[in-house]
Amino acid sequence: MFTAAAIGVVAAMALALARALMGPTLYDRILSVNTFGTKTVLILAVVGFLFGRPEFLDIALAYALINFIGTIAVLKFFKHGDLGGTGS
Amino acid sequence: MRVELAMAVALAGPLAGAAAIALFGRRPNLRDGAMIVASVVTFLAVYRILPAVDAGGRPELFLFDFVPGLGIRFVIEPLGMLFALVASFLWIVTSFYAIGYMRGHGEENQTRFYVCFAIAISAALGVAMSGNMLTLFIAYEVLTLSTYPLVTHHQSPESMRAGRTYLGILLSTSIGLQLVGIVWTYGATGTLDFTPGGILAGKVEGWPLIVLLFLYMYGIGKAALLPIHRWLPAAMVAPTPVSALLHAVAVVKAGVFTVLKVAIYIFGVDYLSETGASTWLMYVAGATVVIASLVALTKDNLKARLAYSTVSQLSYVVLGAALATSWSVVGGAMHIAMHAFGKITLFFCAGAIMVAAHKTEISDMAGLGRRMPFTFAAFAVGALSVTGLPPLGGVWSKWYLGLGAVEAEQLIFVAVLMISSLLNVAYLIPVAARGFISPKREGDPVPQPVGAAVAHDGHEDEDGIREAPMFCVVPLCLTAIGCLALFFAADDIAAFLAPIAQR
Amino acid sequence: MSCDRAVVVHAFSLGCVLFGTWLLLSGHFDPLLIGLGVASCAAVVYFTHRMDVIDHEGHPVHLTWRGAVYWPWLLVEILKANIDVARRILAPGASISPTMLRVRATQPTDLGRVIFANSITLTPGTVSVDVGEGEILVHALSRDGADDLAAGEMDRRVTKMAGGG
Amino acid sequence: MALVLDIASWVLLLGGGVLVTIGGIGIVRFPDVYTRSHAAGVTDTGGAGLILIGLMLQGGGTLVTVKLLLILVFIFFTSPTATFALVHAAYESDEEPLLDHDLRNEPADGEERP
Amino acid sequence: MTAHLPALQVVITLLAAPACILVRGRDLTFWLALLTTWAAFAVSCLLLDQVMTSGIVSYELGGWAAPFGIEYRVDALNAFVLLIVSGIGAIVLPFTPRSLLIEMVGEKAYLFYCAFLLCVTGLLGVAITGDAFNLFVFLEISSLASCILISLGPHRRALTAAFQYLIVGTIGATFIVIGIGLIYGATGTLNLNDIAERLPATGYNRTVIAAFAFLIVGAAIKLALFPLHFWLPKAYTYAPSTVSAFLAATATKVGVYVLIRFLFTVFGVKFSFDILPTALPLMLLAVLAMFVASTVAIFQDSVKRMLAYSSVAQIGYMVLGLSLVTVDGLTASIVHLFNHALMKGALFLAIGCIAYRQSSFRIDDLAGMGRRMPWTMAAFTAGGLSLIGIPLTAGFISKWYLILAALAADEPLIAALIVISSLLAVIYVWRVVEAAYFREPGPGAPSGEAPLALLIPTWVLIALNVYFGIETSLPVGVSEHAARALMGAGP
Amino acid sequence: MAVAVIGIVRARNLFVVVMLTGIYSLLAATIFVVLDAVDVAFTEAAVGAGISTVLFLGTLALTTSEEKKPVHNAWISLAVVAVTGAVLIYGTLDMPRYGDPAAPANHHVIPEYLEQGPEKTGVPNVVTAVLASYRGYDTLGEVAVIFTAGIGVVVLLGQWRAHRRRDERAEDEA
Amino acid sequence: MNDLLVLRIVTKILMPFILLFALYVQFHGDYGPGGGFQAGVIFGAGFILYGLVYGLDALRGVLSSDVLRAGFAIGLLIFAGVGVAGLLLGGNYLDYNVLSSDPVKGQHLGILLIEFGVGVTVASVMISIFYYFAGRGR
Amino acid sequence: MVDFVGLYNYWIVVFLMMAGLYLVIEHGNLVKKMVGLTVFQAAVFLLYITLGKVRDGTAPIIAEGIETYSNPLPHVLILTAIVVGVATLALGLALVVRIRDAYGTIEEDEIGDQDGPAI
Ligand code: NA
Ligand code: NA
Repeated sequence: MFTAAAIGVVAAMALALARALMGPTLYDRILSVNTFGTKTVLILAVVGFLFGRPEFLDIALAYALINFIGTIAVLKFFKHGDLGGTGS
Repeated sequence: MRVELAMAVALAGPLAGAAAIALFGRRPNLRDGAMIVASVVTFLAVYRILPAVDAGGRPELFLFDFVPGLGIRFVIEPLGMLFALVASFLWIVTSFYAIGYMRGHGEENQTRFYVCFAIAISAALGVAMSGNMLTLFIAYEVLTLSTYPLVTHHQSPESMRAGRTYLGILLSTSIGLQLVGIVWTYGATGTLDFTPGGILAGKVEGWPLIVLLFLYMYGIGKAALLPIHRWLPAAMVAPTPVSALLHAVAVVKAGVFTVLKVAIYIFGVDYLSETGASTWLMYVAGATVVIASLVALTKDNLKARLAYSTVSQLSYVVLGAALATSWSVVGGAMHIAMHAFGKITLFFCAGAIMVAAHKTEISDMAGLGRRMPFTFAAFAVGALSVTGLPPLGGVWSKWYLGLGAVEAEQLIFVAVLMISSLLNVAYLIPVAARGFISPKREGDPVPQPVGAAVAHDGHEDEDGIREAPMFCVVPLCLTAIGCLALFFAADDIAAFLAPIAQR
Repeated sequence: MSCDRAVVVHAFSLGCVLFGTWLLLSGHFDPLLIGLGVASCAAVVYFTHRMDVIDHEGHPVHLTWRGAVYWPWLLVEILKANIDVARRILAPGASISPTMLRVRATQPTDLGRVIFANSITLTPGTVSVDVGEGEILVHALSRDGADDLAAGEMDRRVTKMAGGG
Repeated sequence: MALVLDIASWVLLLGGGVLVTIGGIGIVRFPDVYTRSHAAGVTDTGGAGLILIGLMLQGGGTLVTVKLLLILVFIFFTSPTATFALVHAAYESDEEPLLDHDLRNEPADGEERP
Repeated sequence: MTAHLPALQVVITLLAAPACILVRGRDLTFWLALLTTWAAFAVSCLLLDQVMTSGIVSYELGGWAAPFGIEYRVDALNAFVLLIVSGIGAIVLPFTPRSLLIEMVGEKAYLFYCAFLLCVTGLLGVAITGDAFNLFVFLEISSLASCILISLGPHRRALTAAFQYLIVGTIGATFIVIGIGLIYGATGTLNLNDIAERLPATGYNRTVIAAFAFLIVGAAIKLALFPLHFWLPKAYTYAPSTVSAFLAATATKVGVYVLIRFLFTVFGVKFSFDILPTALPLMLLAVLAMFVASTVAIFQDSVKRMLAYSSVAQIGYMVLGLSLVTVDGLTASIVHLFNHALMKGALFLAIGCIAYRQSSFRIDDLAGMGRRMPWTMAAFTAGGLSLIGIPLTAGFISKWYLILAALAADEPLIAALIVISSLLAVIYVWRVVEAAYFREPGPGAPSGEAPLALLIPTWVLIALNVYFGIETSLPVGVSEHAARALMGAGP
Repeated sequence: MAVAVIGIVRARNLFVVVMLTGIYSLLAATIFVVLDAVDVAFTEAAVGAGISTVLFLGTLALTTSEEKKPVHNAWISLAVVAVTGAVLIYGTLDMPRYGDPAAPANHHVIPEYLEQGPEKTGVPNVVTAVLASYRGYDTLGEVAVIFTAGIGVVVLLGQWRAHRRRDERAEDEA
Repeated sequence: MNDLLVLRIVTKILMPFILLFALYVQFHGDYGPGGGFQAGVIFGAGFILYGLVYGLDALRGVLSSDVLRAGFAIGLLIFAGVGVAGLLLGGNYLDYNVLSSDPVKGQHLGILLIEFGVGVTVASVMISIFYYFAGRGR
Repeated sequence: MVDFVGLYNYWIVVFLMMAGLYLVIEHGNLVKKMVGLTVFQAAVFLLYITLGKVRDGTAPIIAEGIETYSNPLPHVLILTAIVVGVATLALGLALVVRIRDAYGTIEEDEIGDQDGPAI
């Protein structure tokens, strides 16, 4: 059953990747990458169970965090052209 | 003074002189005095070694090894003794001459000139006294480098070009060929010490031996074998004392001296003659003798003619080595001294003519002899000595060489020697003859010596040309007398040199 | 600000919450790790204090109880919306009718508005596009979803939860 | 009991897997970034929630469950924030949405509209 | 403490680097850096002495026995390389304060010293370690630090040079990593000595061959073996002169060391040269390096660039020596490793002296410098003579042994090529000498000599060039010892 | 992954490239987890997807985000790459098969790590035990590398007082 | 201003937990994946998030670049210093056994300390790198 | 005949590596070069980790009831290598920024055009 979930997530990852490659706008790509990241978190969680060592969820948690920060950074970059402004 | 100390003084004397010259650079009189003192001291030191060598001693001076068994070593034997004596004695003479010439000509950068000159003499003595091939090589290279600034002294584009030719040929042959030969020798024998009878016997045979001989002979660019002689005429752009130094005292003599050293102490005369490895060299040397003489005939510029004459004469020595008999070797060695005195006389004369009359082309010199009698007389003496006519020293070296050719059963080289003498006559005697005999033609432009106030002594003439300064004339007379003296000293020299030809 | 008593209180309560989280995460209860946990919590409090993020917004413990009503409701809404959007994705042809609208946001505090905006986004089918004073610009996947949102149920519930500030 | 839990978790996992895939399809299928963000939301909320809860049931009362819960909470915090930031940025940069009904100019009064 | 010398060798400078950041003051960091490099030099002297008297020194870091932990393994070869690196560092460092003012910003000085110490640390670490992966780590420390140092050059092209250095260096390092990985896959160990012992059991399969290829190519990139040298001229030309001096004298040497270590110790002579035909390609590349790079050097307008190309050529000599696969050849290589460090260090420091007075390194702009900066140009000339291989200089000793080795290996042609290629060196060195001494200075020529603080280190290196041109027992003795051990002939 | 890589090679917009690199990195990390390298996966996720992306973005913000058409001679590059790849493929032919427990890599030193490591160090995570203790020295080097990079960034991007760049100025004038 | 409102508040809420998570990763590397490096990166990432949302100047107020620069050095010094401590206590360099009377405890202590050193250096380098890249554009 | 099954994973890795290498060598854009380097290195990491995988093994974190663990050593090495990689990346990108400041471009060819002969 873990396998079923894993397959579902992998399929979605492939679709997200496709969108990332297709674009057309940068925001589409950012969205794809973001959702790709979320799916990575899920697949990591599932894989742990799939292979019988589910205790390494710290990685998934870290992923989720990094994914969030990465997305924010990208957006900040696009709105302001740099990463350091206060945004106001 | 112990002999070893004398050797050290002989080597260090010119260097100390160089330092003193540099130190007194701003006070010309003191500077020139220092040079004279250094040259005299050096000669005395060299002379001090003579008795020991004559008595069969081989004084040695060891500095250090950089590879086990191989280092800076000085040993003096008759051949080196002869060269050292010639070089150190002629330095004194040349010093006087150079002072006269440089001052008379108002040359610039005199201090640098004298410093390099002194270093070159030290290097020449180093060559003469070297105890192994490596030491010799180092001294040889120092000699090359220290004479470069002399050749390019005027720093004109022409002299820079000449300097590049000079350095290019000498360095590339010495490093590209000679050094290879040296290393090869070391690789084959494990030593580079000069050893009577040679060190290669039995170690290198057949074709490699010939190749090795080639590496050495063409690696010694200073011996000016065809076709690597080009640097020598090129170097004629230098001031005349330099030419004297190059042709008579140090540079070319160091070359042919090295040729003899290599033939005698590296290859061994007997080994060369047994194997016949040097046969090709005889022909090259013979060809150089004849061809260079022919070229000399075509030159109107006096210094250029003398330069080609030197190329030709040097190959006598090489021929002596190549013939590889006891007579030929002694003859070759003797020719170093004989030619040195003869040729230096000729160059001094050429320089004196330049200083006094500002003439460089032979065709312009007609009738000069009357106004410069000493100069032209000395020129005639030198020319006859170089040609090999009695009662001048040059005859003896040619005689021994001829004997050597006979001994080696290479009669063709007897013929070469004779043809060469004829050619010498053809290109040298007319210069002297024209000076005395040819009347000054009407309408010749009359060059005015720079700043020549009309002096009131006997040699004055209507066009202002007169004998060169005393500093120039006295030395050339001395060397001319030397040529004469050598004729009578020949037996002693031969006896002194005999050990080098011993089996 | 740093002398403010409220800050001290907030900092203390934050420290406690953090330590609880630490224990939950850690699963190791030997003295060393407990000690490190205390030190870590203290360090975090120190840094966050320096960042000046310790206040009622940054550390909304006071919302815990009232949230107990709101969150389950939201979860159910999310589930329903999920099914709806999934259906629209799979439905052949044009199953969507994108709509943009302004929704009134009656929350008096920034925190409240943010919770509202995020709740909108969290619910599939609607996305907050801009948060303004008193209103939120929303993009909805369908007219139905837009209308549901405009009905104001969620707004009221968020205001009720976060309203007290 | 264990069987019930298992079955429940399997259902959740399966449902989650299906939802995630559907979200993926939506991302490919939908016409512009705004609509796609709704599809992404399906993954981030329904898909992630179902799968993580399903896993939690498998994990039982262990540390694993706690961490799964934390992940879920974290996603629920960050996902809408990120999506909002994204859509907002797109909107600000004049990325016009494809709209059937543009009610932007109408006031946000919460009234029923025709 | 003598038991801990190997650890101290690297750790002293490693500790000093962060300390520089904390200390910050320009003079203070200088003295700190100076003190530590000298300490490292002292350690390397003691270490060399220890190795020469009592054989291989092994040190287990962390107390874990090899091959489980990381081992430092010092034999004559790497003790010698350590000596070169720390010695050159110790000599070059006093040069920096005055030079920094001119070529770099004073404000950044403490960062410069920090990077310098890191570079020294990295190079020492590469040389001393007995562990393949540890070698990679320290290689990266050194190459990142060198990259920083290069980027400090006064010209903007220093930046592109540093970038290229970084890219190429990283590719090289990654190749080495791939090689290490393959080797690990084949043998299950990372300890160099252990690999050597376990390799025969693999039957030298295809994995090992591929690993060999990657390691050798990686090392060749790092040591700038022709034709993988393209990064070097730029880097050395645009780096600050002090940095050029240090890197030219040490970095490529360490690269050569790595090559030797892999070829002779790890893979062994039998595999490297008997089973695989490595010697001939290496020899060909070395000869090409000698000739092509020297020829290119002749046509350079910039002295620094000329010296950089000359380095490529000189690396050719080193590789040539080892490609003979004889004790003699290897001895010559190692001797040249040492001597070239001395001469290139001296030459680049002389360039640094020139940089103190003028910013151009074009040969035309050196006209008349012999008179304007007599001591500097005399040092340059002396260094140049050593580069050519004139007797009484260290350079002569190198060539001498190299030629003898070629003859002993029955390669007279190679011996001749060595000599002939020296002629090319004569030409390029002469171009500078001629400009400096036989041309009139231009209108903008500098009017003074470099300060003593710059001249003294330069002349120390020149003096060493002469000293080791005369007294050769140290380099030759150690090299011979090392070469025998490498060839398996016993020390 | 291969798809992502091809995308990277082809994309001209550097921003797209960076995002694809992020995906590539996430995929790599996932594979690391599948291959039991949890620590590596953790690091790769944090670094590849996080720090690297931020770094690239920072760079693009300061430079430009469009790549111009490369004008290099692709054939030479392709040849280099093909040769390198061929050597690698050749090398893999004698490599142990995937997951082979008998592979040399899994013997020799590994049993010590797995069996003795936790006991001797008191750390059940063998990766940590090896990283921090057995091969702690490597890790020290690694910290030094990071330290070096930090210094490098400070040196390169720090706001230093305008300083003399004589040559640059001279060249600009020329 | 309003566009960042959501981000600001969510960041405020999350920040303590991100940092705590980083420290958790730091100190639990012995038992699961993680350790100094990963912790450093996450810790740094937390600060980077803060910088992104609140601006670089605010971040500077929390940690000045001088403090960070000292951080690089201190982390490395902690690591290298533990090695020196091993030397001084009679072991080899980086030998943790001698740090305590019980070798296993010594190992544990040593690992804890060096991981901490790693974390400090990595975090401060990561934040610094962000500083310099983000701070240069303006 | 070589048994190719069980090697395919290496070959995928090789493909990725070569793609990265190609990016580094071929592309004139400095940022893309750095991307290439990242891709190249990540592929190398994969190669290592693949080497360390043991069939039926699990992560090398010792726990009760588990017998087979994958090889921890490659993990350790690659952890270090990743760090080294990111350090290189940071330095390289910092250089790119500076190059852009100095030249106004990050294309190799345009940089080459701007600089005259060597000094
Ligand atoms: Na939504
Ligand atoms: Na760990």
